[in-house]
Amino acid sequence: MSVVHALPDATSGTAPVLEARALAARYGHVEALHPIDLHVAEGELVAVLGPNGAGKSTLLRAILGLVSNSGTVSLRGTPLPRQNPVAVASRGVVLVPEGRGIFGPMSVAENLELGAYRLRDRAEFARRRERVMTLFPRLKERLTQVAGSMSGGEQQMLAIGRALMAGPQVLLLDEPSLGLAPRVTEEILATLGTLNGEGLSIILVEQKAPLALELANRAYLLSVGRIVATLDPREITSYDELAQHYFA
Amino acid sequence: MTRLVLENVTKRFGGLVAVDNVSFTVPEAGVTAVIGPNGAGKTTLFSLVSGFLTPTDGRVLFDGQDITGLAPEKISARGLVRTFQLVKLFEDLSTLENVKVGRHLHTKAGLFSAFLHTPAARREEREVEARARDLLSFVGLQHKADADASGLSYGQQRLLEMARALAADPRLVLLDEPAAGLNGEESEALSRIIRRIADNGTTVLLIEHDMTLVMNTADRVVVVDFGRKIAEGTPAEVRVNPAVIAAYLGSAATAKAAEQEKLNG
Amino acid sequence: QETYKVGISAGLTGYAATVDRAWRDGVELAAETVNARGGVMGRKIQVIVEDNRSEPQEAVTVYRKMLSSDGAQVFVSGCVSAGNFAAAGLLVRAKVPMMLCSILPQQDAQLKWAFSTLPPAGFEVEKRLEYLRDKTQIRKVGVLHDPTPYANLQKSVAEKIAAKYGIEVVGIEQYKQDDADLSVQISKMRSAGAGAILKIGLGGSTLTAAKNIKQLGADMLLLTSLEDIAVFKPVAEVLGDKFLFVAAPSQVYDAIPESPLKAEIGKFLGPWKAKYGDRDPNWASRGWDGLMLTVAAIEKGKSFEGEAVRNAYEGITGFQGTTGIYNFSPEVHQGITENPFLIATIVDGKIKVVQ
Amino acid sequence: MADFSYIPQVLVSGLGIGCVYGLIGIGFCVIYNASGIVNFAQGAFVMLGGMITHGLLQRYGLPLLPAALIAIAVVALLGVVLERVVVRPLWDRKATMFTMILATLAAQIVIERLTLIVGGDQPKTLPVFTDLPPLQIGGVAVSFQLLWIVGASLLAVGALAAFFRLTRTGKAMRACAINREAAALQGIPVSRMLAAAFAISAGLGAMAGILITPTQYTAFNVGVPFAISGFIAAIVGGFGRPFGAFLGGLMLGLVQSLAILGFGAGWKTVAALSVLLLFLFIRPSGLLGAATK
Amino acid sequence: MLPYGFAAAVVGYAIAVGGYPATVVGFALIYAVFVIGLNLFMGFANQVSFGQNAFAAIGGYTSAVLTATYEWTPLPAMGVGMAAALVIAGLIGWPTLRLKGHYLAMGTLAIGLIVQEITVEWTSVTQGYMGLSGIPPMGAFGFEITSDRGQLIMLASVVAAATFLSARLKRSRMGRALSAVAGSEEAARALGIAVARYKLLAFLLSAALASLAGSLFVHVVGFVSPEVFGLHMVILTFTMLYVGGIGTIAGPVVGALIISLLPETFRGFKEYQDLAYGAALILMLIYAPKGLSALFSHRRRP
Ligand SMILES: Nc1ncnc2c1ncn2[C@@H]1O[C@H](COP(=O)(O)OP(=O)(O)OP(=O)(O)O)[C@@H](O)[C@H]1O
Ligand SMILES: Nc1ncnc2c1ncn2[C@@H]1O[C@H](COP(=O)(O)OP(=O)(O)OP(=O)(O)O)[C@@H](O)[C@H]1O
Ligand SMILES: [Mg+2]
Ligand SMILES: [Mg+2]
Repeated sequence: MSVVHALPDATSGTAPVLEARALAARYGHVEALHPIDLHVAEGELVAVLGPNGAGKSTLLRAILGLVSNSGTVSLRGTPLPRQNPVAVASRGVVLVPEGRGIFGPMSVAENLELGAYRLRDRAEFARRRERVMTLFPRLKERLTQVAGSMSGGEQQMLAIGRALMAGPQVLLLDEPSLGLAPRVTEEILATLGTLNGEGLSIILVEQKAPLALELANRAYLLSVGRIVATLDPREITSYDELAQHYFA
Repeated sequence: MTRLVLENVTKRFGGLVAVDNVSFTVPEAGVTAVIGPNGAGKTTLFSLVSGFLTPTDGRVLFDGQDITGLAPEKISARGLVRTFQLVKLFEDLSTLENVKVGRHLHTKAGLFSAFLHTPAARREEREVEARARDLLSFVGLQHKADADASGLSYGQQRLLEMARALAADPRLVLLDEPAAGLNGEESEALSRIIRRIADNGTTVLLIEHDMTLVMNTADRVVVVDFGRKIAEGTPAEVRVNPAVIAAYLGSAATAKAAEQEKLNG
Repeated sequence: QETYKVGISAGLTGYAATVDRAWRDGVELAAETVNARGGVMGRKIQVIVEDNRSEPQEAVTVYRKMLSSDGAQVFVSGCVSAGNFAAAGLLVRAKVPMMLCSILPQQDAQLKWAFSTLPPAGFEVEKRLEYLRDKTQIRKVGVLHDPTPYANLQKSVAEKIAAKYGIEVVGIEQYKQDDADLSVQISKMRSAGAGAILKIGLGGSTLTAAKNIKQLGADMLLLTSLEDIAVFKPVAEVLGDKFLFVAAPSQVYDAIPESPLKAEIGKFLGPWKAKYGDRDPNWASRGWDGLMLTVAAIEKGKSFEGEAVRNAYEGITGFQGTTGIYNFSPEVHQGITENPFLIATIVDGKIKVVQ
Repeated sequence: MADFSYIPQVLVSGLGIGCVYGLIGIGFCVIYNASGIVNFAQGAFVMLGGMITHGLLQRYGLPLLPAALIAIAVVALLGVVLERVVVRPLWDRKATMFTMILATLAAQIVIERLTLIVGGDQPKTLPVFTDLPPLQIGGVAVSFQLLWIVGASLLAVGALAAFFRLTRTGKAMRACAINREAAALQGIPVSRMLAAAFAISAGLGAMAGILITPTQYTAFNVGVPFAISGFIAAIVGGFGRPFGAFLGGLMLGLVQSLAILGFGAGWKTVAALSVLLLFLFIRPSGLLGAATK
Repeated sequence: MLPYGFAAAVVGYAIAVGGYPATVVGFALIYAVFVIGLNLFMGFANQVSFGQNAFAAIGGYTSAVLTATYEWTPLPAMGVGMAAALVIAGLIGWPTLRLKGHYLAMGTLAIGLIVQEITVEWTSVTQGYMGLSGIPPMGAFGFEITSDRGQLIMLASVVAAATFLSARLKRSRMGRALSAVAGSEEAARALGIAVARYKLLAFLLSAALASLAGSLFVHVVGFVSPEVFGLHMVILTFTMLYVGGIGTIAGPVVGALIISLLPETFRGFKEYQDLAYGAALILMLIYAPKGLSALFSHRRRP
């Protein structure tokens, strides 16, 4: 297996959709993410892997500006405001957070509607909604149910569906398979593959490394707040090899 | 010996039948897993057993005694302790203190011994502290002992919840998706931990979507779908059950699980 | 030059605010007047005011501050009875007397050091009953009062003496100062046959009562106890000549005949009007009396010393104040002994005395 | 000899004052729905509505309607100021709900004192909107102002329900209260929503003040008693539900009136609150069930 | 240690100087007793009570009536007051504490308003707004504490003892159970903690301290009337709790002292005193959202 540090993009030549430079984040006095560089090219699916507490979630939160951070993040060359998640989200950088963040007391339909909060176009709204219903038929059955009373997996579907409603430029997912049944995991990851195939750029934090690597164009390996390796999934042949990296 | 018996347990939420006439038994020894699609009613089942919900119908027997409809704290006092799918930690307490709370049932210092700081109370505190540290090491969180629970990563929080439940020395522990958020390696480690819990005499009833973990850890598997029990048996039996594959595993996943097992040797 | 320090514990905020602000202004005006003519026995008067928020605990604090930090030698304090009672013990220990706008403490030891400008509770009630007997056919009344001690006293008097005026009290109802609606009480008294309501208590509730009477379309007179005229103006706009009130002489200066009383009020009203224009003079004139009584006591006892001033207060008799004649004695610490009040109404924005 | 014909009249009085409590309670619900904050400066907004309108009528001789509209606008603006200056800094520091409640109480003190300094301590009132003798319905007098109050309350309740259930902005506001961070992740301008909620609720409070002042008096210090009654109304109605708050207010008003009748005004709080407490034990989720959970 | 040093310095100064500072600090210490109790319920167990003033009123009036009207000595009167407060707290708490959130707020607010009204209306016993005077100072066995200094020392000892005990409580098994209730009732129950019982216990302890504070007040001032235990007290003590630092050990004392001293420092502002106070309060809440005693110490809350 080879670890390539300056791996060419899947679509080399084009400017990255999202690029972070010297991005670092801290909780109080503790630096949970040391300055890192990272990018996603147009239409790329990048996986972020790493053990518990490595800083994966922190990385995504730092991109959105949800934790106090330093460094720059730019979207198609334009710097994103720091520490202003509303502005970042409005530009189309959409995060499906760890723990899902659904609006529990509201209905499924309302949750979806709020995903498209910034969209004014009714036809486009209907189209996106249709798309989400096709991807997650379970949501269609439960449109009027109070979202908080749905099962864990159903809530995860809703969270992803809601994010898709926003029509993201880049989709960031924090462990989307968390709590999902194997079949649904498979389906959701397949869906992400499809979306990616249609040109959506994605950063995927995932603990189920084999599944993620199957989809990814590239993978970052995070450990104790640092990128320790950038991997080419095609060259990883065995799960054991990857595991060695985890505990390196 | 059977630890837990469910007899025709049913739970309705308005029109929705979340658990539909489910019966099964959990033997004293070993690990039993409950699997099934999202929304099948697994967590609801746990809530019914642990007293957080009252069954619409049916009975739950724990060590031969009817515990249906008892308050959760009464049930846990009898030695049946659960964890939550969506972690519920005491966020203002440190990791260590979270585990210490778990010792509540096995300590007895009251108001006056607290005020007076009696030698007995002090001895008890020392025991609690030692036990809590052991448990943190057991799940691999000793390095986070003094951190705020809210500052743990997701995976760490799940481990902490498990340690806290174990601190209560339960006879039966219900673990709701303990491996969620753990990677392959970590979930393998968890599998060993769970085995050790069972070997130490605590019955484990477990909900999990991580099939590798279930296959490697569980002695018996109960499969539910749409609130009903659709299959029951050893992991090997269940894995090849066509109904289970269709409803839950999906063909590709089954194939992959098998493949991974091979990879892992 | 040494000054004579007069403390005021007043409820500048809280329920007593309207009364106590006016009281304070009256005391200060009197002090300015006395100082302008050279002070008392060669000393200028210095007034120290602290806000007790109309609360007893705060009153203890401010009394304590004025006593120990500011060196107040006498208190001419406002109408917050509970506050004055709470601090009474302190004053006894410090041997400092107080001249109050409120009712007097009940403990003998404390009563010894406390004096009041407040007329006996019966006076305001008597005047109103007199008016009803002499000028109307109404023989059934309701009494509407708040739970303050002075209102409670007045209520008990009304109950006791109404019969003497050939009048029956058909309903006694209470309200709370911040009640937003009094129409239940009013309906109840109306259906008991009351043709008039004697309202006892201060503040905006009078306005609420008037509004409620009108909303109920009730044909009743509203006779209220002493209060700031500014409160009464909007009430009169609602009820017109169905609204009558107890007036102090200073409030109807123009209507009273030439007399020593009028002359004394005149001395006060001059500077008052110059400084405050049309503002109601009633409570302020009492404050003026409070300070003037103190000055008189000092001059009489020829001493600034607390105990001497206290003794001198007890010796003041026939003192012409703006509210009436004050006669104190060792037994009587509430100096007004003759009823100085009138009944008035407001017609076209002008106050008119009717009795 | 006892004449009980006044009982229907008393019930009408109870409904009247109940509407007032309800109207104030509704204001609490708006901010709560949009932020999870209980704003105890709400009483100050009610007070300001009446006081400012009075000032505009008295000092500038404006007619009632424009005066009322200006007053509502000014108070709404003040709501935004309160949010910007007091609530937002706390919100950004993730202060607990009670810290925010206390801060709004402190703001209430400041507003009250400023009003005292500017407007004096004398009680004031407003003319009734329709100066006609009360309607007599079966021997029961119903004043026109009461009809105004009932009408406006129902209108406010309806409009708010539509706003929170049907409009995108309304739903976004609710989302902010439920999970601020997740709302931000949807691109919902969380802080603007919060400001808007304060504006709406302050404006509603002012409207309540303007509607009810003609039936009574207003002064710099009427805010707190109003706020307490409104707060109780909101709780009885299952906090966060405007219509519930309205019903809660009616219930409080009725029970109080009957209590005055039965035990005298002295014991009305004891009687009314005991009844409401019993009611809550029997129906712990309020009249309509709590809004959330 | 810093918060305790601050408290000791303030109390020491008041004892040395006497007079007006002694009065202000004396009241602050009485409030501190109350707030320590409030902290057990609201800080340790994360519950809400708007009605603790009721228990202060019960304690205060029982003390006042038994000593002034029936000529008991203060200590047994206080004991009876505390017992009465506990009984009422039990009767209220047992059903109310099963309710959640706003209903608990409503229930406690109601009990506060109800007791307040009773103190006003039950005139044959309480004298209503007239108030009760002639309450003897604190003392026992024929010895009375009448001097400022004596009273301050007595109050400071009570506060020190209450603080010490609440610190012990917090670090004990019970304290942990309360923290668990505060963190997640469901998780607490899953670990066998009888949530309702612990809430009730915290409520009772806090009622007992409120009652004690009420009794101390009447014996120190010698007078009581209904305004003393009004809604004003609720707001004031909440402010003390939050400004001092809810859930901390030193917070209640620091908060009580600061919030009592603050308006006095603004007294010179006259008409603007309350404005300054309100503004200062808002600033403190904004810049020390976890309370002043948390500012003092960087140590993580235990
Ligand atoms: N709110 C917080 N306060 C303090 N420390 C935190 C906080 N959140 C996370 N941390 C710490 O930062 C580090 C990175 O956490 P993060 O949640 O990013 O990990 P992760 O890689 O997402 O792990 P997991 O796979 O378990 O979700 C961990 O050591 C964690 O303890
Ligand atoms: N309180 C409730 N009210 C209404 N419906 C509910 C409630 N709780 C659960 N449900 C529904 O009952 C069904 C079973 O939910 P449950 O949480 O038990 O599923 P689960 O098997 O644990 O699923 P998962 O694997 O996704 O966690 C779901 O469809 C859920 O939406
Ligand atoms: Mg994570
Ligand atoms: Mg589940």
